[in-house]
Amino acid sequence: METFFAQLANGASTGALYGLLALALVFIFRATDVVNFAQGEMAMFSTYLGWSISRPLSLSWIPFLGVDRHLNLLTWRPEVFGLPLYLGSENDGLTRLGYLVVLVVTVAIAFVMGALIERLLIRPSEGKNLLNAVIVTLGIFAFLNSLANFRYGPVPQTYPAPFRGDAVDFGLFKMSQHSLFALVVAAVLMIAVYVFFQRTKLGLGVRAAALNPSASQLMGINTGRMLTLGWALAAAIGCVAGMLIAPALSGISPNLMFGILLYGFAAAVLGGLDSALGAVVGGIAVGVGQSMVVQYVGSQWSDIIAFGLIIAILMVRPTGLFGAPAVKKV
Amino acid sequence: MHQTAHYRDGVERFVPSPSEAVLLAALVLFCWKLYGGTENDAVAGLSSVVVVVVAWVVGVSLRAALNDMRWWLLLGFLVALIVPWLGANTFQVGVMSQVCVFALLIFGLNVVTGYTGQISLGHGALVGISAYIIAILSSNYGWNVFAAMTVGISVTTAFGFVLGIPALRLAGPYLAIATLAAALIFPPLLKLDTFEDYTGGIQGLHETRLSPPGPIESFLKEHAPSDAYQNDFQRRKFAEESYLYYISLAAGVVGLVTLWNLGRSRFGRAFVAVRDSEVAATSMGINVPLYKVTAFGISALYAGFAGAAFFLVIAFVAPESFDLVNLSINPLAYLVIGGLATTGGPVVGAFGYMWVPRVINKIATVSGDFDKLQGAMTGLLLIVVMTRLPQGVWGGVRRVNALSWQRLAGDSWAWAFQRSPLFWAGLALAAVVVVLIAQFIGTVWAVFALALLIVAPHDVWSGAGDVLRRLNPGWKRNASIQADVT
Amino acid sequence: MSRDRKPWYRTPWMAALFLAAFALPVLAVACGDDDDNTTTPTKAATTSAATTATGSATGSASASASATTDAKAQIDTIKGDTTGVTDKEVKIGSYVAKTGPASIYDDIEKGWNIYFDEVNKKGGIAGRQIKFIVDDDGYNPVNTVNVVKKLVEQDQVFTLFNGLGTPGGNAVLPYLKDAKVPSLFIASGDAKWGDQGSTIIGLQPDYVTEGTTLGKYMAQNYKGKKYGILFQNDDFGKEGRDGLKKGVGGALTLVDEETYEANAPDINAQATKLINAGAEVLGVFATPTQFAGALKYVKAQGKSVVWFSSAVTASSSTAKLAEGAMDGVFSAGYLPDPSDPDPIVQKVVQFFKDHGVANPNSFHLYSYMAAEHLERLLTVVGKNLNRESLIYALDNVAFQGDWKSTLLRQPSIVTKSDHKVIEYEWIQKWDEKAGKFQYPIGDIINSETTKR
Amino acid sequence: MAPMLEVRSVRAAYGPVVALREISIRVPERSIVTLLGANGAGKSTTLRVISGLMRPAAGAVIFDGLPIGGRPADWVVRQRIAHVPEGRQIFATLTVEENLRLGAYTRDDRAGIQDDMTRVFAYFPRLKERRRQVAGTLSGGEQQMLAMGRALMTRPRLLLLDEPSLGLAPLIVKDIFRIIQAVNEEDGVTILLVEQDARVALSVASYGYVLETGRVAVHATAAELKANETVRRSYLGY
Repeated sequence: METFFAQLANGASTGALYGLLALALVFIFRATDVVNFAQGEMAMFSTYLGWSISRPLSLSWIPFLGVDRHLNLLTWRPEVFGLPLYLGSENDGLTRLGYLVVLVVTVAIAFVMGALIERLLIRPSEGKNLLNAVIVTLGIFAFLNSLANFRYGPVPQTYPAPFRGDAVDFGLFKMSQHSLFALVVAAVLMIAVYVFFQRTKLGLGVRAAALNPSASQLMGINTGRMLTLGWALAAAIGCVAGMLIAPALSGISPNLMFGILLYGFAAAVLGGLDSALGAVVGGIAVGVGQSMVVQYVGSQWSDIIAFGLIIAILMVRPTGLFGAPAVKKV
Repeated sequence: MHQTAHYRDGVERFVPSPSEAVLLAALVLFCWKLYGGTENDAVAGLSSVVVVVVAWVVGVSLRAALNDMRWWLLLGFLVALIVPWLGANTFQVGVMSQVCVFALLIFGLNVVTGYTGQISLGHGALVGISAYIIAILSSNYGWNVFAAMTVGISVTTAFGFVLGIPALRLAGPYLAIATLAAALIFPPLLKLDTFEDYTGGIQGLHETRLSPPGPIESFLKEHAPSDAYQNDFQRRKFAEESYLYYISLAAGVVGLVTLWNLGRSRFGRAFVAVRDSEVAATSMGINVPLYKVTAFGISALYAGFAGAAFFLVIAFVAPESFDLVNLSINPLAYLVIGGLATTGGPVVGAFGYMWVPRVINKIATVSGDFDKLQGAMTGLLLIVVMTRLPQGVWGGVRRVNALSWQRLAGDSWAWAFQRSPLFWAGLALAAVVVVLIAQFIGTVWAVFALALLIVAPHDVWSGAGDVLRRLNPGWKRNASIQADVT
Repeated sequence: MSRDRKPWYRTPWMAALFLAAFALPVLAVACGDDDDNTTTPTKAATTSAATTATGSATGSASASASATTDAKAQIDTIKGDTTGVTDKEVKIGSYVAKTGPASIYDDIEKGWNIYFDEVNKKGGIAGRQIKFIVDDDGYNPVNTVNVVKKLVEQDQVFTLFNGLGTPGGNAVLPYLKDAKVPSLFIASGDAKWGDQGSTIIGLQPDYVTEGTTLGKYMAQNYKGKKYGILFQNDDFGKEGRDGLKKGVGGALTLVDEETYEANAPDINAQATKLINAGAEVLGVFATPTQFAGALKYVKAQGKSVVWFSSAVTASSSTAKLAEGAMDGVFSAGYLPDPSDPDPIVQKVVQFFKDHGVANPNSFHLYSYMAAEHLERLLTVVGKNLNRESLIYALDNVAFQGDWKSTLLRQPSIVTKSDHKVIEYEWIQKWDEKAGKFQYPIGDIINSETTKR
Repeated sequence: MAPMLEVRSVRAAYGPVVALREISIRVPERSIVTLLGANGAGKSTTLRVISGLMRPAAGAVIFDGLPIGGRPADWVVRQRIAHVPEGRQIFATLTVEENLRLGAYTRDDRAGIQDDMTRVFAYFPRLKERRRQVAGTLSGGEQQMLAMGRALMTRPRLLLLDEPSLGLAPLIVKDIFRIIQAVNEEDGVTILLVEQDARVALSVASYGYVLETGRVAVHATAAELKANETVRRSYLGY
């Protein structure tokens, strides 16, 4: 029984990572109808940007600031009148405020990156064959992967995580703080995405723009802006995913997402490409399924059964577990 | 985006947009950075300008010359026949054989994705099944290779029908991922302990390559070009590679002709009807499920032939050979680049599939700095082709085909003269700024920025034009062309 | 026509977007430049490390000259295939993975390029400049076939050197034998490279030897305990597993063996299964990221288990990724780690630092060792370089036990009947506090004693 | 008095196919004006040019003294011009209520939106019954009502209606035209109506334009058009 729960917890932790990336895939599919093969690499690249801003920052090139030493955002301990402005510090000097700053800046960069990618690369192929946009995302995939390899080198680098203390003991199983954090973030993002699409006017506009651009324009929706927003937000979600995946998988490397992306796709499709809930549930289902196959069937069968099951489930439910049934277009 | 102007005669004409001008500038800059040594900067920069200008002129002339496609087909076939004597070495002949192999695979993808509109990412597994069955039968059981091929291709076709079953229920991305899952299951299956005795597990299976029958061998050896093939080993290789090349070529040509016929047959029209609207197709009396599964079956037939040819040419199968990117995703990408639902597109795609990585590798290894940027260059190429030529290379060729040389040349000149001196000054200034930025931010970011510039949509540049127009109200935008638009 | 609509690029939010786009590269350039791994050539002056390295190699060669005078004299008389060789230059080809999942090994190629640049600057070997033609195969055997055919048929290289990986090596094996092109010091630990004749040889100790070494140590020190094996589902993992089982014999009870695919994000489920099944000792044949992940995971679960890992994961960079969880882990090894304070090792590390490598890693040390082997061989052959004299020198002169690579413990030995170059492994243990490996623990094990 | 909407010598083309050669139309405030003509005469294209779905190649469109020709559709909507396009173009996978909320996308006044929603439901009680239903499952008539209701949610001053009667049963057509008239009279919305069924159109309109191959062939008051020999023969069928 202990083994079962240990595998359950372990599968859920890995699955949360799949779910996070799947969430970004679902977001972009819902907002733009594009299956984005570059999602993983966009996440990887923005995570690398986060890595580079979390390194000691040389400020000596700003003469008037009078700073001629390195500033490390992660260990930055600002104080006002002796009162610490930072949240608790951790073993290797990381402060959570520093982490938060890095996170916010990185997500902002990813947001801009996503917007620019849509404007400059995806826009020209819009309104054509849907495969065109998919091939463009494949191009972005190759481009970003190679650029990261060129800029940062192929060797993995350690990545900061906000919670890295002892594992939390639930009695039946133990889970590392980081895994719990990832699960919580996945759940929060899932709810946020759901609320965005179902409860906000902007989300409704984004959905409408993806469904029928010209009718949306007649409703006063700037469809181009909606598509840009869709890519930007998906990139931001992907960036959060990347920043949680990197420390969970012992560091960041240009090939960080090779494995995750495929399982992320599987998770998104399993849950239904248009369902935020489906993405996270699908991710956890894939993760737990793999763990269970390893435990009770045999590890050689892990991929075979995982992907075989996905085909089988799709045959029964063609739009995934939580996806809306397809409307046949005449 | 191209600025395409519609003239009164209804012909769509190609007018280079400002972003294309920037593309040229970017190319010059890129070549300059690429070849840039300390002493030869000026020479290298100048020569790259010359190269770009020559390429531009050649391109304009080619458009005109490509007017009649039949001549090109005939010429192409004749050239294909003498490829072994054109190549400088056996390696190049071998690559041309593989062009035929992967053309077969891409033909198959074209049937299922191009004509019928069902995205399949599982074709790598089909090629693998075919190649593996042939390998197992011929090396483990000592079958005759051609007998093994018959079995391999038949079984693969059957598997194709099975792979088509999800297409009955699934659509779009769901089908893509389901077929992708099928491709992902294949390599771990090969490695299972249960099958290891047959499949050779991770070590894979070798096969001695097919050598030409005696008379053919001696003929080929005798007629090998003597300057390239001096010793006996090289001549033997020449005979072997040429023999395999002709077999692959024959398969490829048969594939091409059948694809061409298929495209115009009742089947082909039914496939297209299914792709365009299933409801409409049903109402026309087309049995949609039957045709969908048949499309997968036919496509698997091609993939089976590709697997057989793959086995002959590579003579080695291992689980790692059938990875997702190389045999499932890349062929699809190059199919779209070549041109979906056309006959010529897959041929262009197959050439691209084999030669683009080699050419890019050549460019990348000119300077040690760039060897890791091969992927970036490939990615950039995909993006540029897809955004500039949405119908693929073949679609682009078709489109410019109708235009005459004089008009095109005239347009280009007219375009150049319509720009004000201010425009050219601005362009020069922009080039200088880009160079300065490149110096300041370093190569990676320069490449990144250039990539963005190259694929930037037209209105980014016309936006810059708008700003200039504000400053210079007398300057009319494309005055004469606008007036022509009806 | 009125064109007074306000386009998107002139809206404030788009302006902000573009501003940010320009700020982004500047920001990224400003940060994180201090210690990345890019190898920008600094054109530093020639270093003492290279001088000593080449010096010692030639020195030991001349010292042993008397023992092999006959054989040495023989080399100059052999006639043979001189493809790729001129008086001024020798072309050497290699297939490596600059892209794809195995691109992590790219530093190896970078390393021997640096080494031979230095050799070339000093006049090359026997008056010939060493010219490398290196092609990327992305670790896909189909590509390897194409790349090797290109190197042999188009570039006409003299020999292949240090080609990466088993699948690729397998794919081109019959072709290279048929074409009679040597493929020297293949960068793969598959046991098969020991019995492919003289023209095709591996370099590092094979994975079976590695497994056996680990297994023997386990048998001596953990007798009667339960153990499990966790391995990558490829040649590396499977041979390691076979060796480990052989080394253990019946001394420990095998609980279970688990495998994983190379693209798996983590191997925690497998580790959990083995440990919960009662394994007290774990033998792991995995790649660094997955191994480090498993170490962290098991530590966080509060389980204690004795780890034994392959030399592939035995490096200070893996320890860094494991964030402290690698303390006390045993591994096999035959090459020191850059963290080793040994002055000889530090000299080599300094050599790479002087040539623009900010953080030399274990791949750089490996490349240095591989390059020394090639240099030794070419030096021994001398003026009369052709494929036959090369193979003759390889079998009879160059590695007769009188020459040792700077970084290795034992001389490399190659004879007509023995084509395994490095044949020993030691057991080492990572000491987190000291930040280095303790080694050798116990005896250095020779594969002569572990031959299949 | 200057008309509310003026279309001045507009030309437009789909690629090489010329759709509008020379169109000039004036729509006075609070009136119902109809565009008549055969298929391909350029009626829908005229509406598309006005609402910004299509850019004119030449000419001008003036709304309340403001040039709107060539502006993007989402901007034109904000000037309170609503367009019920050909084929209704409702969002099939969204619910009826979400469709209506999208109609009010440009507005921020919660109370006003709620008011208008009530008003739309008053016009079309059927929609109220089905407010939680997915729009794709509605019948043709209900979809037309939804499309009109959605347009009314923008609180338009000018409503462009493209073939509201297409494919509907006569009873429902009658119902819809009753509502069109009500919208015009009670809410003071100016209406530009494109219709194939000239008899119905002229029964509500005060002025009409007859288009032929991208040109205005005849324009006159509804009464005059009804009396016109050619118009009667070609479009009214008696």
